[in-house]
Amino acid sequence: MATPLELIKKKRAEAINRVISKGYLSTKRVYVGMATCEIAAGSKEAWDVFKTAIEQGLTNVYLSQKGCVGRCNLEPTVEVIENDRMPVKYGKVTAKRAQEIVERHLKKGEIITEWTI
Amino acid sequence: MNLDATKLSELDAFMAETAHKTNSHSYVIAVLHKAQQLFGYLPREAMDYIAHAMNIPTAHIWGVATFYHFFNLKPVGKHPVSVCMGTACYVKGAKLVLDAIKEELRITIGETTEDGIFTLQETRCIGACGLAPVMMVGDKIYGDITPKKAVKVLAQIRKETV
Amino acid sequence: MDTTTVNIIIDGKPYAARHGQTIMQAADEHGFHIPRLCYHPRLSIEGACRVCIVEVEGAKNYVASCAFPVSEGMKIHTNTQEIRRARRDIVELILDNHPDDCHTCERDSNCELQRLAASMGIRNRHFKGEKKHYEKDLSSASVIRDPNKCILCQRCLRICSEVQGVNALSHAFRGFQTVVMPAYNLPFAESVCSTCGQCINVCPTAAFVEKNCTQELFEKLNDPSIIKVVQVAPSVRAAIGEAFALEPGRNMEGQTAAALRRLGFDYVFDTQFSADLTIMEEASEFLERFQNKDRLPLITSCSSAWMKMMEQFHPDFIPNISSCKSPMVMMGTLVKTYFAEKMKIDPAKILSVGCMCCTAKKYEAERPELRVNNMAAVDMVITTRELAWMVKSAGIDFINIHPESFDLPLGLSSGGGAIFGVTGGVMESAIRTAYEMYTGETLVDIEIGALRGFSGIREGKITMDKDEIRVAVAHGLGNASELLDIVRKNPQRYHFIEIMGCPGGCIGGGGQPYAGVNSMPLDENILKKRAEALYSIDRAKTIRRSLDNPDVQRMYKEYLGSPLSQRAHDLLHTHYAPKLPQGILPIESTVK
Amino acid sequence: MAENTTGYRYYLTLCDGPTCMQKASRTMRETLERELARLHLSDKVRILVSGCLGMCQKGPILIVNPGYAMYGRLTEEAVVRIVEEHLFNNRPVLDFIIDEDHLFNKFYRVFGDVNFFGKQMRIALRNCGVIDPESIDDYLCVRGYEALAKVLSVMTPWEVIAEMKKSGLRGRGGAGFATGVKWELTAREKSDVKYVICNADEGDPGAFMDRSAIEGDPHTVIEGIIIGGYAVGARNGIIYIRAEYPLAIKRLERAIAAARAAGLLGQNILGTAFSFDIEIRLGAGAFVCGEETALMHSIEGHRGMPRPRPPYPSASGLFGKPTLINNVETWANVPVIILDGADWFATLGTKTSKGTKVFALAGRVNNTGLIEVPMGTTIRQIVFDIGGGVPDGRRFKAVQIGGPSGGCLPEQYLDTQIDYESLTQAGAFMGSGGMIVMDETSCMVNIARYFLEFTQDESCGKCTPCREGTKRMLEILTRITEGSGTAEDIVRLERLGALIKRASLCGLGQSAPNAVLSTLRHFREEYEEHIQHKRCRAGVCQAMLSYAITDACTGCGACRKACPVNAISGTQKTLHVIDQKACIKCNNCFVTCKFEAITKS
Repeated sequence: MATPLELIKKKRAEAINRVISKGYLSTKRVYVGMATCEIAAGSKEAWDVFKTAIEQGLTNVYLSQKGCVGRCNLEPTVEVIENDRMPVKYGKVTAKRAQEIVERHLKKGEIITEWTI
Repeated sequence: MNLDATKLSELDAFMAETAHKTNSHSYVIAVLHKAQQLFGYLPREAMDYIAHAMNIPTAHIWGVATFYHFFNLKPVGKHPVSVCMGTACYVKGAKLVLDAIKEELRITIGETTEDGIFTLQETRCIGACGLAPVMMVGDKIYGDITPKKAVKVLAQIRKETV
Repeated sequence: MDTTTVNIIIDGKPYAARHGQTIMQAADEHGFHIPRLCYHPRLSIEGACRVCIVEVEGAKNYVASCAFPVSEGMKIHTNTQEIRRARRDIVELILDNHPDDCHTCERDSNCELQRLAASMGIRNRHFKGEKKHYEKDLSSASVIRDPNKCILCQRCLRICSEVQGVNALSHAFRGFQTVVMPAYNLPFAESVCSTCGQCINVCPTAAFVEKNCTQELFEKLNDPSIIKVVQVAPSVRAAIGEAFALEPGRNMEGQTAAALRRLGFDYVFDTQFSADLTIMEEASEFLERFQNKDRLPLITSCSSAWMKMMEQFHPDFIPNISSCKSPMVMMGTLVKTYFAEKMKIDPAKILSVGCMCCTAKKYEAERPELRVNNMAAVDMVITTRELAWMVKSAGIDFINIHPESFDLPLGLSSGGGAIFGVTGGVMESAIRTAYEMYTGETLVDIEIGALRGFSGIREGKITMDKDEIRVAVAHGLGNASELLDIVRKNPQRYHFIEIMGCPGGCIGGGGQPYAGVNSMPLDENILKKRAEALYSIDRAKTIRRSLDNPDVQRMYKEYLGSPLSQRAHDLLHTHYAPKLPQGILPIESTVK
Repeated sequence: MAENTTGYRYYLTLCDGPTCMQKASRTMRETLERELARLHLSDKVRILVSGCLGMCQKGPILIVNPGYAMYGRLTEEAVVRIVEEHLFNNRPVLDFIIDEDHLFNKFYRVFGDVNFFGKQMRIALRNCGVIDPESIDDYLCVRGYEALAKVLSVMTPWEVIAEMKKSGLRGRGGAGFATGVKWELTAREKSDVKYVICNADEGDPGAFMDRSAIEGDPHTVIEGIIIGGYAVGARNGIIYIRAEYPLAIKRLERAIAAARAAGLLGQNILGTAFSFDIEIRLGAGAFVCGEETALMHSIEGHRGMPRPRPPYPSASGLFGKPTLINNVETWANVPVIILDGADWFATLGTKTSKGTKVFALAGRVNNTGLIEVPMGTTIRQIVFDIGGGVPDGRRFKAVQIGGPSGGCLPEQYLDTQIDYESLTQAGAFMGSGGMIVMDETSCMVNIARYFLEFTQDESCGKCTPCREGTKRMLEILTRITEGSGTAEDIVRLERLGALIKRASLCGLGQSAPNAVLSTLRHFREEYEEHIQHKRCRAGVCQAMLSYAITDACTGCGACRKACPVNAISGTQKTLHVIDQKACIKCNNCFVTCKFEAITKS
């Protein structure tokens, strides 16, 4: 019989596969902070913008929520991770800013430096 | 006052879930939470009902309900208004905001406006310290609030409600 | 019990303690009386007042000696300058939120807080500030609740829940706003309170007191147009001496009768007489049910706190309850009927006063179903405490007064009437009489040891002819509820049950004198002495069975006919009905 | 503050822990700087120095981001090659890369926010802001539940306890009782039923560590609790959490359900004989329920009032059964300790305090937020390096640590290290980790009053010193801030403070006077000023202020209109005047004036 360690390794492998099948290897991974504080600051609205964009055909983007990293005064925060590039973290991402991030960063690859943390 | 039968049966169902658990009496706080969720506050009739259903003396239920600040013993307005008095908010002037609201609504903490629209509450840190000072109306959080902004928001809500 | 010895050092000297003892228990045994306030030996440990703090070497903070267990080598300091000062500051803090009205307070000179403050030597007040302010609750017929006097020691709610099982009280709110109150802050009269008055007994201050009617009574005693009749319950004579600083257990029957006459009563009767009458009726009722195989067990009804509790908490037992009125009400009824007729007095002119060990009797006296010819059977009830105060107030030398007898025809009693005041006494009396009624023979061994003592529930057996009668006794309402649970599970287990609402029976009633300087309220040793006073009255009597009381016999012959006759039924029996709010009996450990 | 993350091509993190230092990490830095300059990379590469990364045996350590390449056992020659090949030619040097699968280090992969995060070290919060908290898959990907599997596969309960003891982990909720010892005491009790409780009743005003940890990574807490249950022989776990945290509750519920579905909770966990389950119980708004005996009373359905100890929960706790209680942060450390080892964990921090501590940094500081730093970090590093110092060019005055139970430390304590003993000695308290920075606009008397008002309001009312004493202290402080204090009031405060501290029943009462006592100790002159000169130097205590209008007034009339009591007069475009007698010091004019023409003194 499999030991718990063997079992958990199997579970991890399965989990990785599931995450990948959800599009984790997409070129751009977008993480939206969704803790109470972030939501209070408006991250739900930002999330909706990204979600809508994907539903409307934005491809190669993996959208996920995440907890609070602790940058209270800059919330809501959104992080964009691309392979081989320094991760970019945006602060105070309102719905409007989110829309621009979609247009400029996700679609055109431009890093909007004035909003980065 | 007669309690709404549908809500009561929902409460019954909730109590039935806890009844078979070990130490089932200990779920009284959870049941009170449920009752408040259903009735908006804890009517005496509801507490009485729970006391008899759970076989817990009424004085004890009363003692528990009055101990915890989360429980409302009086009906609450349509829009509960709370100002966060956590340290971050306090340092950034939450007290002034609270005073302005008190004056605007002509009620003090724990009271409900005559028209039943607002109930004023004081709350501990809600964890939105980055937005301090913070006011909550219902579930919605208003950050970086000033006395003036607060009054304006409330006026707007009142207009929409009436 | 763990008897391992633990060596401890108190104030620099070695002593032996037992494993599992608290510091306070160990210190008590060696002559250190650490000041205390919320502690009560009958109740759970709260550690709330912090008056009993001591220093323990190695502990960062002071420890509450009532709660902290001793351990090997423990070094305890009970009397350093620092700890004295800390205790003094704590008591001062209590005083700072307490009305400064000692001179006009009911508990003046009888107050544990006052004594404590005196022993602390508080001469200045440093921390004065806002005091709480609440309305007194005057709604109850028996007990007045004054939260302003409350120091939140929690004894009242502990006795109400842990000993009485009534749970009429709880803390409400918290912090500085904490108040002890009934559910929903409703008037006490609308609560499940049984009016037993044990909260008064254990309260260290005057947060609970009886509804005092001494001034009203004084006024009536001065009214020449009224015929003033009083009756005295058995337990009053066994305890009233304590209010005059006599040692507990002195029988003050004669002095009480004499003092009542000095106070202005025209007739002084003995509730023990009507106790004998109660036995005649109750024993007959029992035998009738037993022979007819009616509903059993029969449960006694003389304790009025128990009756109120029964109607609210145990209405399913109403068919089991003896229909006999309590001895006090039987007496009151006879005063306004038999006695009035005999003396050719207009009963409306009679003031019938009960002098009782009990606060619940005040409530009982107001029950509408107990009225007789549209008059109250008992117009007014005063407690032992109130009587003692009246005697003092009237300037009567209670201790040296020449003892006098009760008036006839309602003043002669058997020993069986006397022991009504102690738990088990009614049952013992009833058996003495029922045995003879049933078998036609006299019971030789008249003292029934199994029914005596203070354990919460006691059982006994007696064989009458060939029939075995199984009886049980419970005292304290908590034990009563426990006993009824046994009956619910096994209805055939007993034939006859005696229940008394207060610990120890009436001798521990809610109207008895406050504890003296060196004792705790409801101290079991004092209860034992009061009980012994009643047992010795019984032993001293030649007539020890109720049915041998010649005045009782005469009354049946002249007036009532026989026990359970129509007239007896009209005058001496009553009925019960479920009462609201319905009481809730929690299953163990749901209340703290 | 916004750091331009794209200005640098690489970020290097150089371990500066004592062992690495010894192993010449300082000379490494010099070499590094020299080599970078040689290849003209100095302005393209940013060097950060971190606290000990806990991999001392492989030190000195250098981490290159992005990409998270970790180089170990650095030599000068290695540094030269890393600069040339990796930083210049963009090709990692495989020879020196150490393959460390440490759990905590996940964090550095993601965050380029170096000023804020550079000095931090995330163990408890390692996954917060990194993974999707509502996905057990995400958690499994980062070695989630591997610690549990390890414990169940190769460790006996006693070995787990030994590991916890060896790690030196102490309770993160307050006084810092040794966690392993607590586990051992509970494990030793013989009982058919035992409980394991996670205290998530975080109630400090301005503290939200637990909420963040649960919202960001609920599975870590759950995994910790299960391991605790295994170690002490319990089958029942309870998470007691504030009802005010609906999202955290929801995430916990989801996480528990997911763990059950994955066979990680419930009967026969991971196919072993060990069964364990967790239920959530809600608090209802009572700060005192953070105290363990009060918390247990609350779970039992009673008023949350503490009781005297002993008996301790380990002997007689919830429902009278042996009970182990730890707080959220403590539990979150457990899986890391099991996987990365107690030896590693014990290298972090100071002699008496191991590992890291989470703080909620708030108040007058540029970067407010939630941080996790190694024990031993100084307050100065937190306030100035991580927090970015005091805004608006104001002067730092004090830092309040430990919430209502803690104390205020002045400037001269800035170099105090974060550990249990140092903080207590200085007059503060680790507490659950609130940290509030104050500048010259904060009045220390008012701050003390604020915290006391909180504890007074939250006092359960059971014991006399806390119930009555804090009320009197609050009255005295209120008088002082209102200008009617007397010299004896300070003596009274000290006398009451000492009494409440030593005579109260529970930790809430015992620590309630700390805010007052610490400010009296460090800022006594402010109290004296309030009393003797009726002066509040911070300009906070309204009663002592007087408002005046300066020449900067343009006569716009805005203040006149804002004044609720018509205390301001003046015609349009002329200097306005405040009637001092009528003024109620509401501050409205001060806020209203656009020209800074109103002063308060």
